[in-house]
Amino acid sequence: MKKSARFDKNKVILGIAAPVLAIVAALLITSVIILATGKDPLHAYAVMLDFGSKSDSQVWIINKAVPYYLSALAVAIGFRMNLFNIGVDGQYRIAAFFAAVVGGALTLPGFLQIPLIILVAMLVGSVWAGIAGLLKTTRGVSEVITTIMLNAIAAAVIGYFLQDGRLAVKDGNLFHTPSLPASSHFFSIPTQPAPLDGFLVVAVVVGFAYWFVLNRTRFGFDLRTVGQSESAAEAGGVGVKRMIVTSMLLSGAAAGLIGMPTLLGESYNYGTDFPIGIGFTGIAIALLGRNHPVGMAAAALLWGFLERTGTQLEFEDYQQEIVGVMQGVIVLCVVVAYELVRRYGLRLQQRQVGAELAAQARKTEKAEVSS
Amino acid sequence: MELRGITKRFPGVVANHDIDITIRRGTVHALVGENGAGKSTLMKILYGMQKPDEGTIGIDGERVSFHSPADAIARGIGMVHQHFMLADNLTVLENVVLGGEKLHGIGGKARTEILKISERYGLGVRPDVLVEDLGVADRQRVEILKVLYRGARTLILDEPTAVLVPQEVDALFDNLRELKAEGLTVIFISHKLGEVLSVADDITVIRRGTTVASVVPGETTPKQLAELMVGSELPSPQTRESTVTDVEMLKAEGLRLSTADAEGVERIVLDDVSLTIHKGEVLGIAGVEGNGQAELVEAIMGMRDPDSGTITLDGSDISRLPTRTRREDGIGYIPEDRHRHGLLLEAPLWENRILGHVTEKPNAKGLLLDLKAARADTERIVAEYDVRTPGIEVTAASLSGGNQQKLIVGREMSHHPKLLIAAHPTRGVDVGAQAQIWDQIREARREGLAVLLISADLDELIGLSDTLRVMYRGRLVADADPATITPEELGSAMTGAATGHLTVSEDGPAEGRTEEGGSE
Amino acid sequence: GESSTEAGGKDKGVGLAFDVGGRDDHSFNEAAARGVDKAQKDFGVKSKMMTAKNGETEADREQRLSSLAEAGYNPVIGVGFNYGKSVNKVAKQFPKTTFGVVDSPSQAKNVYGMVFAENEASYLAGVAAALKSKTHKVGFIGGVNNALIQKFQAGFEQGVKETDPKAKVTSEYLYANDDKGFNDPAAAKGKAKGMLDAGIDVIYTAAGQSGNGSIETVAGKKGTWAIGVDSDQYLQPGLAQYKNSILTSVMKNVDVAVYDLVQSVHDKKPLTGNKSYTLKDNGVRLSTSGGFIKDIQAKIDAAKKKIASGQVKVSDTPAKQ
Amino acid sequence: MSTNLTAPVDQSPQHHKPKTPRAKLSYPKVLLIVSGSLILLSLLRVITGATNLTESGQYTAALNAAVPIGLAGLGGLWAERSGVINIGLEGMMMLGAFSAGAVGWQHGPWAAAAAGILGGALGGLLHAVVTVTFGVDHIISGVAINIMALGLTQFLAKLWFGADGSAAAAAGGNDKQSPPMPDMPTFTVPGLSHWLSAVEQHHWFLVSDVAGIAGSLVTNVSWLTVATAVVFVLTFFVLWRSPFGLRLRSCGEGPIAAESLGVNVYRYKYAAVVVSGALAGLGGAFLAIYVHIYQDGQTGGRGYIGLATMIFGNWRPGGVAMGAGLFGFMDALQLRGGGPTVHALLLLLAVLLVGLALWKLRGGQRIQAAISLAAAALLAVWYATTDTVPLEIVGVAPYIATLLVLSLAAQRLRPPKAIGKIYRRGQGK
Ligand SMILES: Nc1ncnc2c1ncn2[C@@H]1O[C@H](COP(=O)(O)OP(=O)(O)OP(=O)(O)O)[C@@H](O)[C@H]1O
Ligand SMILES: Nc1ncnc2c1ncn2[C@@H]1O[C@H](COP(=O)(O)OP(=O)(O)OP(=O)(O)O)[C@@H](O)[C@H]1O
Ligand SMILES: [Mg+2]
Ligand SMILES: [Mg+2]
Repeated sequence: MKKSARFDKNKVILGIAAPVLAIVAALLITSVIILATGKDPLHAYAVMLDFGSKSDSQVWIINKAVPYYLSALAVAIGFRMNLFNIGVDGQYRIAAFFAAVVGGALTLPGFLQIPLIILVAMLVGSVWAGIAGLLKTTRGVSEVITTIMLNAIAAAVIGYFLQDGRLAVKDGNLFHTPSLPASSHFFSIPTQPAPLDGFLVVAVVVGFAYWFVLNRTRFGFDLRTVGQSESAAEAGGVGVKRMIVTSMLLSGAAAGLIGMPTLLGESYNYGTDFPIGIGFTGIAIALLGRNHPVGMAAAALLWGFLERTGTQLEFEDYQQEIVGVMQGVIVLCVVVAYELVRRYGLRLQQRQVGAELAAQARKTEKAEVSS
Repeated sequence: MELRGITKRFPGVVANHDIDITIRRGTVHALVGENGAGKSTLMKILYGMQKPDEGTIGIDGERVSFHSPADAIARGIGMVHQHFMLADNLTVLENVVLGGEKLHGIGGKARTEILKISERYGLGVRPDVLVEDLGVADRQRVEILKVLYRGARTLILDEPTAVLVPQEVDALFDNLRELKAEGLTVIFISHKLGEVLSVADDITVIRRGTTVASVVPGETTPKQLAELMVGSELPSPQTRESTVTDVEMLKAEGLRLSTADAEGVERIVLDDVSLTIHKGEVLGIAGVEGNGQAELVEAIMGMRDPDSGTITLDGSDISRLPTRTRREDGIGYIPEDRHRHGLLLEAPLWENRILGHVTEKPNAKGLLLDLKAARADTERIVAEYDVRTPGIEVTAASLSGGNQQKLIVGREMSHHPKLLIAAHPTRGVDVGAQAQIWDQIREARREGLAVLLISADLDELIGLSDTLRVMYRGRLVADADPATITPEELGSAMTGAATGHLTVSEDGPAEGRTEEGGSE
Repeated sequence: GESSTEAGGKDKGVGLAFDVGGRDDHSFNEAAARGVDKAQKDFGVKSKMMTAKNGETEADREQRLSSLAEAGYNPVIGVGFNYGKSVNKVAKQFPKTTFGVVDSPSQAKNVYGMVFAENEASYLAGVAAALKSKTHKVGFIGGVNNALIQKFQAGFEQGVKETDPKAKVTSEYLYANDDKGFNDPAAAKGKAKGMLDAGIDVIYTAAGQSGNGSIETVAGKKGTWAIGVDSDQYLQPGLAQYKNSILTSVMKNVDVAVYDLVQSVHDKKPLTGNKSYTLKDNGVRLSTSGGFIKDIQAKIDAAKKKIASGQVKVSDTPAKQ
Repeated sequence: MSTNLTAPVDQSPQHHKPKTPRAKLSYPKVLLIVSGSLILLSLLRVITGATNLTESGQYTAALNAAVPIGLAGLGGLWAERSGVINIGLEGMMMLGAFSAGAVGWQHGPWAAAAAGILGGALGGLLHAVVTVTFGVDHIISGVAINIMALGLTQFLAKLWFGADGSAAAAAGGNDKQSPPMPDMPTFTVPGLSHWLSAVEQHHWFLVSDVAGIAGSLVTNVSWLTVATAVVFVLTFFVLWRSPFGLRLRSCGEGPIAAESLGVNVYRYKYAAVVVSGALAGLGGAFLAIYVHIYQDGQTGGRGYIGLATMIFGNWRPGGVAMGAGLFGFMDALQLRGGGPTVHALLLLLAVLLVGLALWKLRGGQRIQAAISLAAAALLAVWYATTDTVPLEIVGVAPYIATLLVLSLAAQRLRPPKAIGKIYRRGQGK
C-alpha cells in the first residue's frame, strides 16, 4: 500500500509538472515577444489579471467558457479513442442550424420544446459525425480527412438554406432562421452584475457524465481500451468498429450541444452572425486540458480569460493580438511538455520498478543466507 | 575481433554485463543463450545500433567506436536482425541499395550487382518484387544479400533459424559454409543447440547478460551446453500422464477464410480446417509462421469472420458470436504478441487485469466497473502467479516480459476457461517463468481444460501436447503422435514435404502416408 | 470582485469599434475613421479605435462596446451592421453614453442608427454603366449575398434597365454567406475575368477588399470599366496603377454621418433615432475623380433629380429572375 | 508531370501467392486516357453548349486556383513520405503568405516568393522539432502549429503593417493586410498564344477545345506557376530516382530498417518536413503574390485541402497534381458562374456511370451495376429537369468528389507504412 502511495504521489507531481512547465515556458516566450516590441510584459500581465478578476469579467469568462468546454468534451471523446474529430466545427454548426429551424417552426411549451431542440441538435451533430465514423469503419478513410471535407460541406449546406425564401428570413441586413418562441428561451442564473448562462449547469452535468462514463462504466473502459490499443481491445472482445462509430456518434452529439447556449440563451435563431470556429477552439482546449474533465474546464476558463482581458490590453497600448500568440505558444508548449513528462515518467517508473525488484531480490537472498 | 568488458543497461535491466568475446577471422562463431540473455543487445552494440555503457570493441587489434550502423558497415560488418529490417512497400532492390547507394547507384548497375551476388551464393533473389509479397525465407535471403551487397566481411545473423523449417535451415547452413569458404566471418545466434553444434567453429555461451563459457563443438554435448545456458538442469515441457477425456470441448468444422490484399486479390488463409479438442486435451499445432495459425486462432476467438464453417464450444454453436461473448462463454486467450493483443502497456496492472473480461466478475457489477474488487483480485493474481512487481499501480510497460506474461496467464486462468488458446505462451520469457507457465497449463489440463497450443518451439509443442497437427498453407496437412515424433519429422511436414499421419519410418525422416491430407 | 463597469471614467472622446476590416480597410471603416479624424481636427476630440477579430461572437462585440463606454468614451460607434444587436444591448447599460451604429437601424433611445441608400447611388452607377457599355453587357459582383449587398445589386440593375432596356446585367456573388467574400480579391479576380471573357465591359463590384481584385482584372483589358464602391477608389493609393479604368465609385458618406454624430455629442445635443443618408442630401453619391463620366454627367444628374424628387423609386431588393 | 503516373512497381512473376500484376500506366495508355477525355469534353460542350468546359479562361483560373493547393499537397507528400503527418500545412501556408507580404512590398514578388519559402520552412522546422525530436503526436503538433501561426501572423501584421505612421501603413498596409507589391511577371508564348486564341474563337469540335486548354498554358502564365510545375517534376525525380529520395522514403516505410542501414532517420525526417513547410510556404506566397497583398485569413483552409489532394493522389506527385487540378477546376467554375457547366457535367457523370454499370455487369457484380445504373438514372433526371446547378453545389462539389473518391478507393491507396508513427532512435528491438 505504501508503495502504491508513492507511485500515486509521483503521478500527481508529474501530472502537475506538465502544465506548470508549459505555462512557465509560454509566459517566458510571450514576455520575450512583448519585450521585443519595446513594451513591458509584466505590466501587460498585471492589466490582464486586474481586469480578469473584475466580477463582470468573471461572468463573461464563464459564459464564454461554456461552449468552449462543450466543444472540448466533444473533441476529447474522440481523442480518448485515438480518433481525431476535426469536424466538431461543422457538426455543431449544422446541428445548431437545423435545431434552430425546427425550434423556429414549432411553438410547444418550453419543457417540451427546449429538450426537443437540444435533441434535434444532438441528433444532427451525431449524424454528421457518424458519416465520418461509418466511412472510417466501412471504407477505411481517415476521419481526419473526412471531417475536414464534412466541415466544408456543412458550411455549404447551411449557406444554401440560410437564404431568404429557403429556410431563412431577412432581418435588416441579416438572414436568419425564424426566431424561437419565447417558451424556448433557456433559463439563466441571476448573478450580479450580469446573469450566468444557464447552460453552465448542462456543461457541468455533461462534464461529470463524461468522467463517470469513461472511468466508472464498462462502456467507458472499452472506449479507453480502444484508445490505448486497438489490437488489444479487439482481442479483449471490444467491437472496435462499432466502438468507433459509437464514439463518433457521441462526439457528434456532444458537438450538437455547443451551439445551444447561443441559440437558446442569446440569439434565439441561427443567422449569418452565428459564431463559427468553436470546434477548432475545442481542439486546443482538449489538448490543453489533457482530455480530463477538470483540466478542460480550467483550459476553457483560461481561454475565456485570455479573450476577455486581451481586449483590455488595447487600452494600455498593447496589441490584443498578443493573446493569439499566447494561445498558440501555450498549446505548443503544453503538447511538448506532456510528451516529455510522460516519457520521463515512464522511464522513471521502469527504473523504480527495476530498482525495487532488485532490492527485493537482495533481501530474499540475504534472508536465505542468514537462515 | 574482440569485445572486452561490454556493459549495457536498460531501464530496469542490465542486458549485458562485462562481456568478453574473441572472434576469429574466417570462422562461424555461435552465440548461445536463453531468451533475454542479452545476445541481440550485444550484437547491436557490435553493429553500432546501440552504444555500450562500458567496454571496448577491437577489430584487428585496433580499437573502434561505432556511432551508427554506418560506421560498422564501413568496417565491413553487416547484420541480419532477429526481426527483419525490411520496408514492405519498397522493392527488394530498393531495400538492398538503401544506405549503400554510393556503391552501385540505385538503378541498373545495382540490379546487375544484386543478380550477380544472388547467383553466386544461390540466393535466388528477384530485385523488382515488393518485399511485402515475399515469404519469410525469401525475406531472410534478401537480408543476407543486403549485407553481402555492402561487401561485408563479417556477418551477424541473429536467430536466423527461428522462423525456418529444418529443411530451410539446412539450405541456410549451406549458404553459411559457402561464405566461410570465401573467408567471411559469421557470427550466428541461436538457442537451438543441435544446429549450433553442427555449424559452429566456436561457441560462446551467454547467461543473464554475461559470458559464462567459450567452448568448441567437438568437446561438448547439447546437454552440457544447455546446462551452461540455463545454469542448471533444463526444465522439461514433458507432460506425464494423459488426461484426455472423450468430451468434445471445441469443434471446428470446415473453416475457410480468405482475405483480399491491397490490389483486391483474394488469398485463402484458412482452407477447410477442421479440428476437435476434448476436455483435458492439449492440441498442438505446428507450422511455419504465416501458414494460417494466427488466423485460425483469430477465427476461433471471433476476431475474424470465416467465410464458412462452424465452431462449437462445449456443445453450443459459437460461430456467429462476437469475441466478447466467446470469452464470456469460456475461452481464455494467451496471445502470440502480448504487447499488441494482451496488454495496455501504459495502463496500470489492475486495468490490465480487467482487459478482456470487463463484463465478468469481479471486474464489473452490472454496467458499472467494480474497481475495488478488480484491484483486490489483481493483488491476488500478482501473489498467486508470482508476478514480480512492486505494486498493482505500476504500468504494464515497466514489467519484464516474463512477468507481463505471468500476469496474462493469471488473468486468463482466473476466469476458469473451458478452452485455453495459448499462442507461443513462453516466447521471450525467461526460463523460470517458462517452467511456471508450463506447470500452469498442465495443471489446468488436469482439471479438464482443453488447450489449443501453438508454438514455434517444437520441443515445447511435442512436450506439452496430447495430439499434434501440422498446418501448411492454411490447411491441416498432417497429424502426429507427440510420444513418438521428433522435431525433424515435424519439420518436414511443416514444409509440406509430408502429409497425412506421420509415423517414424525406418530410414530417416518422416514419411507421410499417401492418403488424403490430414484434415478429417 | 468589483465589477469593471463600476470603475468609471471621464469623457475621453470618440470610441470607434470597427468591423473586421479595421481602420485602414480603404472602405467604410476608413470612411468612419475619416469622419472622426475630421472631428478631431475641427474641435479637438480624442478617440480610441478598436477592431474586431475574425469569427467573433455577440459577447465579443458587446465587450468591445462596453469597454469603450466604460472607459469614458462618448459617443461609442459600432461600424458595420454586425454591431446592430450589440449596440442596442450595451446602450441600455450605459444610458448616459450616446451610441452610434453604421448600416443598421436601431430602436434604443440613446442610439443613432446611420443607414445609407446604397441602392440609390448604385442606380446612378447603373445609369453610367449602361451609357458606357459598348457591348450592352454589364456585370455586378457582390462579395457576400446578404441583404446589404443586395441593395447595391438592386439599385444597379434597376439603373441599367431603366437606361438601356437592351442591356444585359449579370449579377454574381463571390460567396453565398461567408464573410470571406469581402476579403478575397483572388476570387473577385476570377469572377471578373469570367465576366470579361463573356463580353461584359463594365463591372461594378461591391465586395469590400475583394473589389481590388476585380478592378485590377478590369484594368488588364482595354476598353473596359470598373466601378468602385464605398470610397473614391480612384484616389486610393493601392489602386493608383489601375485608376484609369475606374469609371466612378459609389460612395457612402459614412464620414459625414459619423462626423455629424460626434459633433452633436460635442455640442451636447446628441443625435438619436435613425437617419437614412440618401442621394437627396448627398449621404450617398457618385464620385467624379478622373473625369470619365463628364460626358454623361447630364444624364446622371437627371436621374439623380428623379430619384430625389421621388419620381423614380429605387428598390432595395433585386427583382427575382 | 505525367511521367510519375507510372508506378515504379513491377509485376511479380511466379510467386506462391496468386498475384495479378499491379496496374501500370504506360505512356500510350496515358495518351489514350488524355485524348479520350478531351474528346468527351468536346462532345459534352457541343451537346450542352457549356463553353466553360474547354474555355482558356476557365483553365487559366483553374491553374491559378490549383497552384497553391497543389503546393500544399506536395508539401504534405514530402512530409508524409518521410513518415511525418503534416496537418500544420495550413499554418505553414499562413507563415508563407505573411512572409511574402512582409517582404514583397519593398523587394518585389521574387523576394516575396523566397520569403514565403523561408517562412513556411521555419514552420516546418518547428513541426520537425516537435514531432521528430520531442516525439509529440504528429496531428497534435500540426494543430498546435496552426493555432500558433494564426496568432503570430495576426500579431505581427498589426505590428508591421498597421502601425500608425509607419512606412508600411503609408504604403497601404493595415492591421490585416500588407502594403501591395508589384506584379509577378508572366510569360506568354508570343505567336502561339495568339494563334490558339484565334482557333478557340471558331468553336470547332475538338480543335477549338484543345486550343482553349492549350491556350491557357501559354498565355499570361505566372512564372511562379511554371516554377510549381518544375517543383512537381523535380519532386518526382528527387524522391523516386535519387538516393536521397530513396532514403527519405525509407524513413516513411520502415524507419527502423533504414536506421539499421546507417540512414540518419532524424536528419531525413527533418529535411522532409522542412521542405514540406517550404512548399506550403511557397503556396501561401503564391496566394499573396497573386493578389499583391498578404491578407489575414488568406489561406482559407487550403492547407487542409492540400492534405486531401495528397491522399486523393495516393501520395504521388502526379496524383496530387490531379487532385489539385480538380479543386482548381471546380473553384474556377464556381467563380465563373459554372452552374451550367456543372449541370453539363451531370450528364457526363451519368454516361460514365452507365459505362461503369456495364463493366460491372460483365464482371458479374450485379448489385454494384444496379447501384451505378440507379445513380446514373437519378443524375439524368436531375439533368433533364433543371438547366443549372446552384452555385453552392458547384463550390462544394470538389469536397464531395474527394469524399466519394476516398470512400471508393481508400482500400487501393498505399500510404507510407510508418506514417504517423513516432520514431525514436534506437527503438528497434
Ligand atoms: N531497447 C530496450 N529497452 C529496454 N530493455 C531492453 C531493450 N532491448 C533489450 N532489452 C532488454 O534487455 C534484455 C536482453 O535482451 P536481448 O534482446 O538482448 O536478449 P536476447 O538474448 O537477444 O533474447 P532473445 O533470445 O529473446 O532474442 C531483455 O531483458 C530485454 O527485455
Ligand atoms: N566503403 C563502403 N562500404 C560499404 N558501404 C559504404 C561504404 N562507403 C559508404 N557506404 C554506404 O554509403 C552510405 C552513405 O555514406 P555517407 O558518407 O553519405 O553517410 P552519411 O552521410 O553519414 O549518411 P547520412 O547522410 O544518411 O547520415 C553509408 O551509410 C554506407 O551505407
Ligand atoms: Mg535476440
Ligand atoms: Mg551524408
